[in-house]
Amino acid sequence: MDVMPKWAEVILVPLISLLLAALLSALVILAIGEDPIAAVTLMVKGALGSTYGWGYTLYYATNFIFTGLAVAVAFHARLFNIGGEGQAMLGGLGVALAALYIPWPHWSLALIGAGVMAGLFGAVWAAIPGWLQAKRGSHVVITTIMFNFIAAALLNYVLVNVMRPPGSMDPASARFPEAVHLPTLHELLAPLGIAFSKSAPTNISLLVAAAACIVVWLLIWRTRLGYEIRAYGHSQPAAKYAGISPVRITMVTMIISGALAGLMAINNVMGESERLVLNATEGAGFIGIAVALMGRSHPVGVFFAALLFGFLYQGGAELALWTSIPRELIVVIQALVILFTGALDNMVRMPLERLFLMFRRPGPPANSADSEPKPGPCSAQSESAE
Amino acid sequence: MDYITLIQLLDSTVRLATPLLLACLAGLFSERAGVFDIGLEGKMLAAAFFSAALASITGSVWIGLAAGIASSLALSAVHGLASITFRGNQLISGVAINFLAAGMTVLIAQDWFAQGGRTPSLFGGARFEPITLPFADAMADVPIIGPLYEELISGHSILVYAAFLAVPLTWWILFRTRFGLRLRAVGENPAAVDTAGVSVVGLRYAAVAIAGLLCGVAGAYLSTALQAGFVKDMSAGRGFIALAALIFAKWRPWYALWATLLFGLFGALETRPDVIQSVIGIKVQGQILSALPYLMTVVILAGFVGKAIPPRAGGEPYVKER
Amino acid sequence: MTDTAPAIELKGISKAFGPVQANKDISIRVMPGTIHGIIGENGAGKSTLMSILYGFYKADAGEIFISGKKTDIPDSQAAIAAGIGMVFQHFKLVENFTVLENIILGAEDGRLLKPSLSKARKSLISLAEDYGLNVDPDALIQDIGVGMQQRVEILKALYRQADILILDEPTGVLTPAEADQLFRILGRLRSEGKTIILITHKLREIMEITDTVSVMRRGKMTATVKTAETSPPELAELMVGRKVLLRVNKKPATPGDVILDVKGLRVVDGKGVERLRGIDLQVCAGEVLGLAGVAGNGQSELLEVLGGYADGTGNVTLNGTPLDLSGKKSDGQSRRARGVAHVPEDRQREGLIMDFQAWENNVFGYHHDDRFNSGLLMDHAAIRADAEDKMARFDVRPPDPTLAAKNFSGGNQQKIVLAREIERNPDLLLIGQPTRGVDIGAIEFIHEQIIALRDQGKAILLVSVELEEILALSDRIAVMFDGQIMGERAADQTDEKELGLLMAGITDTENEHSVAEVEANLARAGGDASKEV
Amino acid sequence: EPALIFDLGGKFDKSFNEAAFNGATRWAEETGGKFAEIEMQSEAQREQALRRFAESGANPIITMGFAMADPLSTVAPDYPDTKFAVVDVNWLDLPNVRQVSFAEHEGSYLVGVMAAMASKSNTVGFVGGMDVPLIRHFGCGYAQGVMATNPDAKVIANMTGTTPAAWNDPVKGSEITKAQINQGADVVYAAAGGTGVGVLQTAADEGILSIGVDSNQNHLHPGKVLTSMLKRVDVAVYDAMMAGEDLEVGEVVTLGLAEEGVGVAVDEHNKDLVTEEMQAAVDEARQKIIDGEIKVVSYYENDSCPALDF
Ligand SMILES: Nc1ncnc2c1ncn2[C@@H]1O[C@H](COP(=O)(O)OP(=O)(O)OP(=O)(O)O)[C@@H](O)[C@H]1O
Ligand SMILES: Nc1ncnc2c1ncn2[C@@H]1O[C@H](COP(=O)(O)OP(=O)(O)OP(=O)(O)O)[C@@H](O)[C@H]1O
Ligand SMILES: [Mg+2]
Ligand SMILES: [Mg+2]
Repeated sequence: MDVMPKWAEVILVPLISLLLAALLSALVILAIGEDPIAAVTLMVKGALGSTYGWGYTLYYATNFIFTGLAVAVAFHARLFNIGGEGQAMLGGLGVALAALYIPWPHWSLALIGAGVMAGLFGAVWAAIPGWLQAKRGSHVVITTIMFNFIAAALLNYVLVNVMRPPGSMDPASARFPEAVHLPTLHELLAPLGIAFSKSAPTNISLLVAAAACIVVWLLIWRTRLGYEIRAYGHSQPAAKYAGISPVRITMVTMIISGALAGLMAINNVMGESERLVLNATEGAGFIGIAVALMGRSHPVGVFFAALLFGFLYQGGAELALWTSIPRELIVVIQALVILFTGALDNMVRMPLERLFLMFRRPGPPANSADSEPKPGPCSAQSESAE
Repeated sequence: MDYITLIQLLDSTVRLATPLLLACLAGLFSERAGVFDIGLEGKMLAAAFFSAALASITGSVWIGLAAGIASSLALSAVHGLASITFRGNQLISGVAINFLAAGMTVLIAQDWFAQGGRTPSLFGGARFEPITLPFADAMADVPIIGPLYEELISGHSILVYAAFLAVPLTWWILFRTRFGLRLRAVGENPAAVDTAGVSVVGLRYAAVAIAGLLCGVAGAYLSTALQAGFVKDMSAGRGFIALAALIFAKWRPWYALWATLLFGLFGALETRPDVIQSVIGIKVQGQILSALPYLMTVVILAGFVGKAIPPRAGGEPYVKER
Repeated sequence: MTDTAPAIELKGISKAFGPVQANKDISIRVMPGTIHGIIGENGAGKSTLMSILYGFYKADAGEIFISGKKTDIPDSQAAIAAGIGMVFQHFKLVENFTVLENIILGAEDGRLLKPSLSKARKSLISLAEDYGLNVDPDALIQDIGVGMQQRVEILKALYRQADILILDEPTGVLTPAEADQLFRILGRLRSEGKTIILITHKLREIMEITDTVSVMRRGKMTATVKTAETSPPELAELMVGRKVLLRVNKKPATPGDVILDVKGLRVVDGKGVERLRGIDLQVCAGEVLGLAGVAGNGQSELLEVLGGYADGTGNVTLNGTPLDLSGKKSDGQSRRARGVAHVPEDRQREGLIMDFQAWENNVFGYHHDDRFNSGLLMDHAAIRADAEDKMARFDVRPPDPTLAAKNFSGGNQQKIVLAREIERNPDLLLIGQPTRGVDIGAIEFIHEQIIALRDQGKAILLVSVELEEILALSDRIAVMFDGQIMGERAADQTDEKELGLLMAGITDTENEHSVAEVEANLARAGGDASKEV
Repeated sequence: EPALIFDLGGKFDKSFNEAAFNGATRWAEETGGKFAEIEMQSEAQREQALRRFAESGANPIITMGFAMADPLSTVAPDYPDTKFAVVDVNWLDLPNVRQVSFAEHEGSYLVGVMAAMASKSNTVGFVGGMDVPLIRHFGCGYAQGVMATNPDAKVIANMTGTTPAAWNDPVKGSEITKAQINQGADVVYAAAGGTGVGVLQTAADEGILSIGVDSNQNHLHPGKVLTSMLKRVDVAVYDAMMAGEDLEVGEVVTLGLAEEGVGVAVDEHNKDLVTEEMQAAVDEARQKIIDGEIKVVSYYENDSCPALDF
């Protein structure tokens, strides 16, 4: 039963929450003796004030879209996949193998090939915990945490002992051949006569990420599989009644989730660094959890939450470049944003609801019988996935 | 592997298990009351910093400990506010707390000490020193039990003994007191507690506060007992391992002890590749060694531990009216 | 009675949940030493009103007087202090606690449990003796039947020395024998001067035990009358706002071929306990086979294995072709493909996804049907149209397919499930507890639908703990006890008494049997009924 | 105005980056100049920082760490008028980049000599941070120094882990140190960033000797740190900033013992630990290495170490 109109729920609540987070961040900046207004201006200008800034913002956002979607899909089946980090690492390995050892004639084919490998490797890395959960009852939260560590060790081994070009100090793979270079936004937009910064790393993976949002949306709300995933997530006894196999749903969902996380590698590994480095994922898998939670597990929400985090990353980088503010400030700001928009959102929602109710009361007394229709599929549950 | 090596290994196990155990019991209180807590890591980190910072400033480790606990409690209060009062998402709140602690500790450390997110090294009374139990030296030469007593049982900081005592205490509180009964009930069915005339909110806050207290001790142990100062990110994922141990332990105090000791043992084994080599006969490659604790966990989990059923009302805010 | 102050007096109570006005300006007086009934449709606001009295919800406006004294009841603690006890419609028990622990929860005697537990154990024994409320104090709640659970709830209130006892739909889950016993206890309590408020959908119970009765409709109190001065039809009309038929109108059945043939069906549960111990039964086209029995005697398992989501062994044929009882071909979807429809016992747990909207629930289990899909994607327009159509025909209120299932009242939720399953035109309909907790208006409708399906020549297997319902709907009645069929009777040649004895596992229904014997048998059956609906 | 780009460890890592920071600070204090700086947070920022500083007119731009090699090779050609310096890289071919690398294995060899002489148990330890070739390179030189001095000695080497957390886990560093002590080690060499703090602390607590790395860490536990393997990143950075726009680019500089780019620290905190004999042995070894009489094998040469098995 909705008290508030949808626009208030979707726009007003997050906006006010964001403002509160910004306010508190400003206080923190003040406390360490810096000028908050200058800092915010710098962040906004640096992240959104130029195609260059956008280029980086969107690059980070692309990573977060993939990992956010990965977590979101699993949430719909009530599976809490904390393993996005490890799955994305493995995805990177898949991309590197595809890019280095197959002679691709054209980047487009390479993108498809590397994407398949990335998805496959990520999927495998998620499928094992999925299988252990479905068949052995091992809690997917623990196993995915463990698999993050195992992935790190595996990657370390591969980069230090196997894929590192001989004599190179850098625990990284060789550079990918020119043929697999993915077009950047600059190269994509130039033919259209749009000037986009040449140096920003945003690349065609952004479009893949956007497409992934649409595909995930279709999957979850338009296909039978998505219907079954959601049903299973909401009620396991009911799913059983309907003949939905728990093992199948758990496995399929984890595989899709892992594939999405793995796909991130086409952005950071293939699109940006064009070689596989240690720690290529840089915690994007964990940011994905926050992104999915904040986006309420809906692709559109994930998209915007990823943008927000992309903005924070790039704005934070600018702050670090031009001021002596320690980089940890950005971490604090991220924390406040997550806290206010994600966990304390009811602090804003409750008074707002009361406000809206005050304007509604004079209407005819309602019974459950004439209550508001529920919002569309976007209101899917995201809370508590365990 | 000879006896003394075994003792040394177990000694290391105890040290490594202690912060895990404290954090695990913290999680146990919170989750038994129906509040999931993935912010153990952050609380531990904050406490590690503040206890080292205050110990360094005042020269007293006890003031440090109090400050560590206070900081951890403050983060607990944030978690409580978000997940109990405002019925927010407990997982998000935990994630936020982890970020908050990671950033804030370094920010404040830099502001206070200007040593790049560290505290100065702690000396003398600003540190928890190992305690030598009575007769430890005298007994050292007694065969078998001598080394056991002297090496393994004696010679830890007071917080280690506190952590181990916390296990029976936790068990006693949960299963033998009124408070424990109510706390367990509120994690299973808050409505039952509510209709029995007991405040759900009050109980959950109490549980979250106990979690804060225990995480505070865990953090202080890291920076003032195991180490002599704070280094950024020094909790190094132990909060998550504690969480894994909690699930592993099926939310039970004694199991929590065994689970964290097991994790501690894996960690200790990782530092002794020579022992592993002597036991299995082949040299274990470095990266495999690093992955070993995690691999073993997965294997044990899949092989020997059945399904863990969390407290039924866990993770759900208590909502009476929507 | 005019000179004594009412035990309870509510004045002008109003309560809104967000935009829903659950209680509107309600006033009511209940005299001490009486049983006061409250009836009303699903969602009328009965539970809300009582929850306010018990301090579970806070009223937006209004005053509460206990024994003439104005009393603030901000929380349940205050209510308990004022001598009020309540047994909720949905029990408030901690499933993995023992009976004793549940009883002392919140009413412990000190900081330590031991003394509280031993004290409670003693008073439990004396309460049990006084009122005939026998329970095993050390049993886990999840291991005892609902009837037992309800006893625990009543004991909880008595242990807290409640003078005022509120019971919200207490008989919904009880067998007739259990219900009778409950009423005996309530009578006892009344004679001791305690005041009782009883919410129920069953007019028979109102007539049988209450002194006065109030009727609620859409959040308002529409009438309060002396029970002696009213009649069931009048109450029903007050409740629903129109005349209601209180009997099922049906022609004699014309059974056809055997549709379902069950031979030697066995089911072993996860703990290795044999739940079904060789069931043989047949259901023919055009008849209703009623399956009576105390909850937990295997009816649920029977429905589950026939519905395809529990494994079993034995020989089961449908329309003459064998039915897989385990493996890949034994799940909900393959059953549906074979023409089996299933209305599960617990609509909220199994039959519906409470967070899905009505139209989504409308295809639950049938979501692979061609007509609900176009290619890879589901055809939402077709599903919605179908849902609207079904909701209109089954008179689901409100007829809004975009409303989440949880926002419909129990009766309307049941209609959604029923519409989904019946409209499939199945050969066999498995139906469990079709009217549990459903109000009179909706019961009438649901019964009509079941009979209509029978008259179309479909086979129906009906499971219900309501003997009255079994007797009213069935053509033949089988009674289950402890995983076996105790006997089978033609519906028009048996009665509640005979069935009641069979339900207690007593086959020689000719002789007299002591109450104790029946109870002992029931306790035995209920005791290992860890699986409850 | 010069700019300085720190590696992921951050400028206060108590070793490598901090040395660079100290060099830059010294320059700033002496000349009154100012420099721009940034600590890396992510891989993608490397190229970003290079470009942003180049565009803002910073010159020279000094960057730390081998991981900058790759971004530098794409960015430097785009800004031919800007001069870059990169520390720990020696394999690029760029006209406007000065590449400075250090012969860490040589410095490590020397501390290995000292460790071997200081050890009474003939067992010494090495604690590395994250398992990467650079750290193996340190350990390898160390082991060679130990074995050359005392062929009967045993070198126990452990790495802290495989994730970046391995740089900041003093608790684990501490535990590894204890494990090495249990195996008989009485001197440990830490090349592990923040983890090393725990190694040095535990060594001091347990009464054995430790060896610091990169910066002079002797003062951390006076009388308990045998020495520190100095890697004069500070000098390299200071020199580069001093040179300013006149920085000589296009060349590859390897700073070894001869150039005093690496060395051992002897100061008032450890002078009592360093015997004359030890000093003499170190001096001799240094001279022999400079003269080419002793060849310390680099781990990079064929990704393996003659004296230690990783
Ligand atoms: N906790 C709640 N939050 C929001 N709305 C509620 C809540 N409980 C009840 N309602 C609303 O209040 C109205 C009255 O509900 P209530 O449970 O009191 O009805 P009832 O008469 O007990 O129905 P039933 O016969 O089904 O038990 C319902 O229509 C429902 O919409
Ligand atoms: N917490 C709640 N929030 C919103 N609506 C609620 C809530 N609790 C109950 N309702 C609604 O109140 C109405 C009746 O509530 P109640 O829970 O008493 O009955 P029910 O369990 O749905 O049905 P039945 O009485 O048949 O068991 C239903 O419409 C139900 O969906
Ligand atoms: Mg009700
Ligand atoms: Mg109801």
